Amino acid sequence: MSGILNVLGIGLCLIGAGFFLAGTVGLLRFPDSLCRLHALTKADNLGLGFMVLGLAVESDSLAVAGKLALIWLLALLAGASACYLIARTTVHDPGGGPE
Amino acid sequence: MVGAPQHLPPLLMETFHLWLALFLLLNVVVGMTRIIRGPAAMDRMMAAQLFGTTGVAILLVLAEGVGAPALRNVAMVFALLAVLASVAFVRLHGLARGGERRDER
Amino acid sequence: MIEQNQIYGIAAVLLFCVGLHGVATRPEMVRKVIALNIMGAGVFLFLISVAWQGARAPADPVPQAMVLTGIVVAVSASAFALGLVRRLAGLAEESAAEHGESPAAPPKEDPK
Amino acid sequence: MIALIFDGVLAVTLVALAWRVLAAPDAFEAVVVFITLGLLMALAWGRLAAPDIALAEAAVGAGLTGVLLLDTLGALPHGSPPAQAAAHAEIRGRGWPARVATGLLATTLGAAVLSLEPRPSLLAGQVSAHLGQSGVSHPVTAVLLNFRGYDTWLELGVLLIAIIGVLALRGSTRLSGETLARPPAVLAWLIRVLTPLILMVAGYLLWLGKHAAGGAFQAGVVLGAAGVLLWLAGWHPVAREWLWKVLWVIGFLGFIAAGLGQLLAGANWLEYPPETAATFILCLELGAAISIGATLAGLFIALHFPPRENLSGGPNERRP
Repeated sequence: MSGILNVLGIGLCLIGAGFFLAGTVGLLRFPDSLCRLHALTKADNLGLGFMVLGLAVESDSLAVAGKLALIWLLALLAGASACYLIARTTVHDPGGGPE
Repeated sequence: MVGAPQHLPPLLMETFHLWLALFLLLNVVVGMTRIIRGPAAMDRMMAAQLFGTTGVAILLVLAEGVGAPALRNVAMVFALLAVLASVAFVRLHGLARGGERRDER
Repeated sequence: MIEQNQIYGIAAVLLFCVGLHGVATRPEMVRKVIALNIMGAGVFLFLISVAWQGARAPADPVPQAMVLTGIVVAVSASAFALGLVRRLAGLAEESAAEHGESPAAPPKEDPK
Repeated sequence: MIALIFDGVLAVTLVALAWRVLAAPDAFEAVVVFITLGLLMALAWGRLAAPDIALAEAAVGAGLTGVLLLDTLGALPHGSPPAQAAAHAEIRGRGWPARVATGLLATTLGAAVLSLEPRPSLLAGQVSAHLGQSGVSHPVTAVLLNFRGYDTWLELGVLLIAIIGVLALRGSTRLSGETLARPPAVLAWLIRVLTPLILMVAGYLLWLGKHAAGGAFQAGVVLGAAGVLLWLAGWHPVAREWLWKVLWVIGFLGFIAAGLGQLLAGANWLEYPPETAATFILCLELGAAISIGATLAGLFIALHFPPRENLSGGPNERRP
């Protein structure tokens, strides 16, 4: 039973790692800033989400799982708002700097 | 190995978590080239924001892997304050250069 | 075989030296403040690499307490240093304005 | 083995990032790389079994210091690119002696570090021997608040000197002055959600310090970051000038009060009786955390110097 949970946890962590890899590839390969922003927020949040899920399955503890979920929610909140705010500076100020 | 009745051996799990942490760390290392190349300030800030998420993941993986639950609290503080740099960037971007406000919209 | 804490000990030495090099050679004041912070990080890392007592044991609490104090002192000292940098830039701008030069010129950097 | 590989990669990355921070031609890039360096430093503290420091670094290295630097960059006039390029060329020309000296120093120090014999620390043994009388069960907190209470007391004094110094540079003891425009709706909402959470986490860390990694310093820096975040969201501490000053000194004065009280009771300065040590430590920690938080936030706010009247033609403040 626990062995199955361990394997399930490892699998979920690996899926998460895949999303992080996709995010890094996107960060390096996508042509322009807004494009990168759009793709990366999703890749990173999903990556962290799967990883948190995998670690929660492995941990066998409800308290740890709860804390992990809280951390994921915080990261989600921070990531989404930060990317929105950063994108907003570009939309309003295409030069990205002082005139 | 799938469906093994017991826990997987702890050493195997620890090794797996350390490899996973190393993989995530290498993601940050490779991603650093975006901060170095830029070109706009926004690209750099965004990359740093995303490394924050990766850092949270590394800390959580290490916490599980080497049995250091205190690192989860570190990850929590990171997740909580990850917006600080981005908010500062947005709010102070071009501010006070000659005393001019740019964020009045 | 190299120990885990020795790896960080070497990194600490290199951080300290890189920071020192930066303090000595970078002309901009803000960069010097950052370089001082890197030197500090090197010292902290060295103290903790000495405090290490094996992967399973908690590190020696005394150096940990010193570094904890040091981190907070370092950030407040950096804030003060940045205050000096800002004041210096403000004074340079004032004197440039008095002499009718463009205030956008770099304040004190031109080494000639 | 894999542990050593991870540590090796992390250590090399730390040094490479530090190098890049100082070599980067663009100052903004340098600050962003420095923020990432803070993030990786926190990982190193975690690997070295020092979670207390990792907690503080998470709030300071990756948060407060980066914000202070970003803020200063925004406030400074920028040198024109040709002038910067000239300065760089000049530096490159005279770089070799400095490089050789740094290389020699690094080699010497590196050899010294490698020759250090691992030996059990006498102090660590003393700390664990007396932990039972300290009032807390977490050794780092015991050292900070009990065995070496002096250090923490005077550290609060250093913070006080820093804020006095910045206020002197500012030319005013009032924090009011520059204010930011109203924040965009998303930011205002974010701050409303985050602030109570941050305060909660600060309280949690303070409570945690009794028996695990956490305590006044970590709670204090998290509080400081919360203050900075609030200010960035357009919160103006104008009407509460006196309150700031009370918060700055409360930790320092708390230690003095505790020390004097114990002197009058016939004990030594900052020596607590074992049976009430837990209460002493909790009160002092609360004061220290509040003072650290208020001072760090106050330093950030005070660094926004008001425009000086004698600066001819300087544009005035525009209030939202």
